[in-house]
Amino acid sequence: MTELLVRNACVIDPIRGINGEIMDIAIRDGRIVESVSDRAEMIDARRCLTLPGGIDSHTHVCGTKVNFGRYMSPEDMRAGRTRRRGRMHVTSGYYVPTTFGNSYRYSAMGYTTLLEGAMAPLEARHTHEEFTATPHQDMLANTLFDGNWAVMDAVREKNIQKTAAIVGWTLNAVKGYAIKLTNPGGTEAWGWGEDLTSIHEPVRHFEVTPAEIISTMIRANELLRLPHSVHLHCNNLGKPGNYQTTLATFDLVPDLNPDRQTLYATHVQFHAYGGGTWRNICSKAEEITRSINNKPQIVMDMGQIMFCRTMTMTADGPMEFNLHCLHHNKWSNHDVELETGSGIIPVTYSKKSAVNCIMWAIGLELALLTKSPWQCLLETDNPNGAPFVKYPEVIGLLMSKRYRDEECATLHADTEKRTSLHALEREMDWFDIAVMTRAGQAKALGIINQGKGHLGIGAEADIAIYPIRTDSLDPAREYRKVVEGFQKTRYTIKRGRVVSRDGEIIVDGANATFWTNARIPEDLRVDNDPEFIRRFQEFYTVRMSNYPVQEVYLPRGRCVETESFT
Amino acid sequence: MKCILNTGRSVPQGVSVEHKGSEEYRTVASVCFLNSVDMMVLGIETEARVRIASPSGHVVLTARSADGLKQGEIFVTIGPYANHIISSETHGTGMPDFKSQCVNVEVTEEPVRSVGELMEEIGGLRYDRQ
Amino acid sequence: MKVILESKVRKKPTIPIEAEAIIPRNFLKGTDLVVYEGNKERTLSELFWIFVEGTAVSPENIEVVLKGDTSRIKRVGEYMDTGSILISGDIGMHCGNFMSGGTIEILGNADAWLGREMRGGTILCRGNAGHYCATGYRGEKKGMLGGKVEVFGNTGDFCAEYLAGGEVHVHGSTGDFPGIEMRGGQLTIEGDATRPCANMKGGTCVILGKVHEMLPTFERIDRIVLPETKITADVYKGDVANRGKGSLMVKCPGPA
Amino acid sequence: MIVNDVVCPFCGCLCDDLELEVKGDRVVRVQNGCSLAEATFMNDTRLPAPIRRTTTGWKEIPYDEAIKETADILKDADRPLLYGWSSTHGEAQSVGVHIAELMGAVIDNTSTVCHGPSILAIQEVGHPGCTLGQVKNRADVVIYWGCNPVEAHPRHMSRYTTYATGFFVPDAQRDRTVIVVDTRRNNSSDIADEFVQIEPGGDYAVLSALRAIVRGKDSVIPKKVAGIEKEQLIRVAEICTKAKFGAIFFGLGLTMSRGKYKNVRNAIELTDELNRHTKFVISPMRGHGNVYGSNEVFTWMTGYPFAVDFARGIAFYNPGETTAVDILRRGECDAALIVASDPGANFPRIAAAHLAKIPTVVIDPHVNATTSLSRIHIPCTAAGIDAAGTAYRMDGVPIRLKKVIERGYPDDAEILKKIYDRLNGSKGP
Repeated sequence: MTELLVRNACVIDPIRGINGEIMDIAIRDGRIVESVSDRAEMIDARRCLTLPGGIDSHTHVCGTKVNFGRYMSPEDMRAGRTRRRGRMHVTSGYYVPTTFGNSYRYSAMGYTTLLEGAMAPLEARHTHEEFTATPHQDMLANTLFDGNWAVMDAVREKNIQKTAAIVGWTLNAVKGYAIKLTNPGGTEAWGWGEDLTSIHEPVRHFEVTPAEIISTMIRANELLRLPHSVHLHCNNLGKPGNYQTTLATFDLVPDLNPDRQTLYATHVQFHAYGGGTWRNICSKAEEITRSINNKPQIVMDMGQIMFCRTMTMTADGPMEFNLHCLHHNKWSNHDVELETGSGIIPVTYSKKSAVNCIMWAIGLELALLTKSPWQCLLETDNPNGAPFVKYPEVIGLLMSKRYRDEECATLHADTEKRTSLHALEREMDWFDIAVMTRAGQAKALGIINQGKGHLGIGAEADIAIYPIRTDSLDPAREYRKVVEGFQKTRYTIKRGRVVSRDGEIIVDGANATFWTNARIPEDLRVDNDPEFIRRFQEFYTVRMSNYPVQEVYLPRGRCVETESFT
Repeated sequence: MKCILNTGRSVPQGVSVEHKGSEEYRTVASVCFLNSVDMMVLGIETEARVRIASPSGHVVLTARSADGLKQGEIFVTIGPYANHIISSETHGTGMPDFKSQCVNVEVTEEPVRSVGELMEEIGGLRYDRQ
Repeated sequence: MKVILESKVRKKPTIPIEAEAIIPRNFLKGTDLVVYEGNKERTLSELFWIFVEGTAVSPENIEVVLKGDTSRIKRVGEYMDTGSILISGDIGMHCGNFMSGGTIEILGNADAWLGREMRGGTILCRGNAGHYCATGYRGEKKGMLGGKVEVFGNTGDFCAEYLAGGEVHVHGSTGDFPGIEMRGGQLTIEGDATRPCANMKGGTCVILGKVHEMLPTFERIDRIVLPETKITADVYKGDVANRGKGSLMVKCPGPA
Repeated sequence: MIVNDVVCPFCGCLCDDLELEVKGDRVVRVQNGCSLAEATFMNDTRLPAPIRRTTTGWKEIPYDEAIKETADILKDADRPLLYGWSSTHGEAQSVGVHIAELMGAVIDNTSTVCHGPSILAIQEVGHPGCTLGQVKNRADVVIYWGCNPVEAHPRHMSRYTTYATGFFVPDAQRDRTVIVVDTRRNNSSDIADEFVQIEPGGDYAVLSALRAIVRGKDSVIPKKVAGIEKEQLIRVAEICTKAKFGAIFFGLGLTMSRGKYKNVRNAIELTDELNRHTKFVISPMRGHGNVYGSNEVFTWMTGYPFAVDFARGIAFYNPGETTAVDILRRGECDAALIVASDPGANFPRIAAAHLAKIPTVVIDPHVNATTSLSRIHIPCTAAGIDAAGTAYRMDGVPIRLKKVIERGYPDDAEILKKIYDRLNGSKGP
């Protein structure tokens, strides 16, 4: 039995409605309890800001394309190099750090749970191997279904049950957590070097539209009673004028679940562009947020970009090729048979570029114009918009109009004309930030019941104690201290153990991987369907028996079972 | 005769690759394939022995003709025999010139040595138990 | 001030030394510097006999002289910004990495990556230079950005790869692929070159010797007399395998 | 006993449809596999026990003693080299990286002498690729450039390309055009619809010419490039641009011939150019069963796919400097640990000779040429035969190798872990 008592913590715990109370937190064997014995180890939080451990609900840190991003970037590995030190392994890289680099830096920032944004089922084993080497965060994997042949066939047959059965079998087989759709239909079109331009354009041969895939998958998701909603990267990412696609997509979404959203729209900044070309691109954040503010069934995340050199990586293969044709730098592409695609290119977001400045402003506008912070979560689509180490700066920008104004003064002159950021007075408070960086994520991902995102009795003791005194710090004025404060916790506690102290990792990690297993009636199971098996054996290049990820890859797997089809 | 040495994999080499001490491996790895005209020029027939020399060393191989090769090109399967004459220069890339070593080919009476003998020549000691 | 470093005899003389600490500026505060032999940290005095002559108040007046067997010492002059280094023999890899000012003179030969990612200053190599002379780092889009590298002997392969600025002058011949991926700057080769300027996107290369294996993707557009040398040269545009904005000038084969 | 869907660990194809018959600790029959697979499973002779070289011969020693001596050798070294890794599983590779990091060693894998140059090329221009099933199901044009699949990857054509039935390619032989580019005619070129025979060392020029032709600059190209008529080049370019889905597979013919990675880079840039007209992908034909896995493991742990130098505590990478052949050639390393590979046979003589001058330890199931150069050889399981573990196919698909028999050897990951623990004062990684 191990016990820990955190004393004098200034707690903000949005899920429980606690906002800045000074309190003690008792921990026994990794969970939060009413009280501990007097033998408990003690940490004095000294009235510092204490939050549930940070949760990133959309980041790219593990798996085939992330590793390919590393593989092709020796130049980036020259940044962020640290030696082996104490319990810490060597790290390298800034925008695509090694797994240990990711894990240590997230931990230093108080993050204890990460959702890998895109895992191709065929290559799931790779993602899980890297999860094991990202030891300080609990991991969840979004599983890609955007170009899944079996799914598209079932969608065409308008068979929601069969769609659900395919999804359920796959998630179980690859130990995935949730459904991810990246440019649905578009990644299959990219198999022929093409893309889809509207959500009503059919995919060649399969004769289904993105709208049909999205609608059917949303219903299948609810039929499976999955903890998270469908997680969508909309079609037409990064194209001027794409906000109409985004709005039309949002209009497809019914309100089907009282506990959480019905659709999670990711990195919406990249999907909120007006205009028709790169020359006249402008912000449509107002239109997007007007829609969101009227649709409690949708949660989005920002997809904030920051000015820096970084790497874009996504399953959206065609988008990456288009971007490559603009940048003329290196380009990698990796299409996955019967399932999805992916692309990787390095980019530099520069203040000299009007387009980049507008993108930067749109992300902030989205957050500031969304009334409920529970509906617009903070992230950068790491590393696409910026490496996650930039989160504290994003927090600073959201909390301080002055910081935004100072930044705006250094930007391309067109920013003011083509966005409305300068007119937004809103300054987020500590509570808003706590929602946007952990509580909102826990709710959206459906992991509150797993003890994540709050500090109630029975919760997993994942806690971040920042060197920030909310009673004396004025974030609007002293935004630099806010940024600094969120960069490095005083303590990051993971499942009741102090893992990081003042940015130094002090123990070996032992993370868990959450995955979902929806129970499917025998007669619907695809592994009992001879036609499904035949097509699998014929068109995949691995045998169906070698496809599932063995338990050995999840040394601390945590299965979330659901009673589906009820 | 001046030739360009090319190396590559072959099925027989792959089959016996985990038995480098075996006679079978010696037989497949120590073959030098030549264009048949070149063989005539050298005045040799199949199974004759040739001495291949480069600035990095020399090795004795068994000659055999191969139709795919042009005149002036020889082919030896990857392995210790070819490596006995390939330069370790990598041009700053980490990769030696396995595919384009200039060599001299001449007829010889010397025997083809075993892998163990080749290794002993560079300071090794054979382990014979198979 | 003159700092003379004479290499001591080592037990394992083939283990490389990494000595990025050897730049003039660092000797302003003394000679208590750290260098590395393989994976072991050493003080400068463990590996060198150190002689200091005179004093200096500013780094530009410091001259560092390396003597003895210095062929295995890597990264000498890395990030050097002022002063001078004289190497009386051969020098190991990565001499003058990221150098931005001052002068390095090598009386012997230089190993690979001489002047890698150089930004300014001058490197004079009296002997031969190895592969990747005046180039960049793996994966990086730009190599040398400024300054001058002058090699009086020959260079190895990939000389001035990714050259983006500054000047590279080789009095002798280069190996395979000089000026490959070049996108700016000036490369002059007085001797011969094989497959020059492959995939070049910009910059200018002048070859006064023989070109072996001109690539098929260069378009001859003109014949001019080079202003400085009065040599007649063919002007090629290329590489048309890409957008081909570079120019390559090759001395016309004339009467000997 | 019959074991189904077994993965063959020999080459980068990692065919996973083998059927094995097992009797006791022996595989007695292999179905579906090529002759390489059969030899791998059925002709599997091992070094019986750890051996140490003495002044006159070899002496068997206990595992513990071999492990202790290995640790001592590494501890005493100022520049140890850890090399090999591609014939074992990811679990062993991972411990290897931890040892290198702990000891300030250089760790390199066999990519160095196979597709290391491809990696260098990818680091310059990226890699438009895909999994093999994309090719099988879609490709109507397949190009084998500088590789000989019939000899090196015997089932590549039947599983993924020429003879494989795909969803959109129901009649493979009729629907697919196969082009072979090589310096010599061979078993693969005999199957090709179009054979392009290049003069040795001419790949770069031919690739540049093709790029220019695809860009509409054919007027610049001379009548003949590296032995190829311009007409043939134009014809090949046209087959490519008119393809619905084209796939280039390339081998050591590009990576090992002069120019090395620049050849590969040029092929990738040709692929890039072709994507402006149609869909095209390119893939290296990786040799060893899990060589790609060693690149993957090294990359997520260190940031670099091979040739990682930890001498300064941090990870440094510079092929040509930190690659095994270069380090051996210059006599830099003063100890070597060779795992699951045979540099004695596969490295040029001068480089291999240095292994005999320094204390070298081999951890490998089989006696090989490096055994002769070593001081200690420790036998272990063979991944995919008597040990399970992860391997990455040439296209990046991770597959779990099966343990089909038990032969009583320790797993190399276990041996390495014990060495690590000794070096780390048994603190664990």
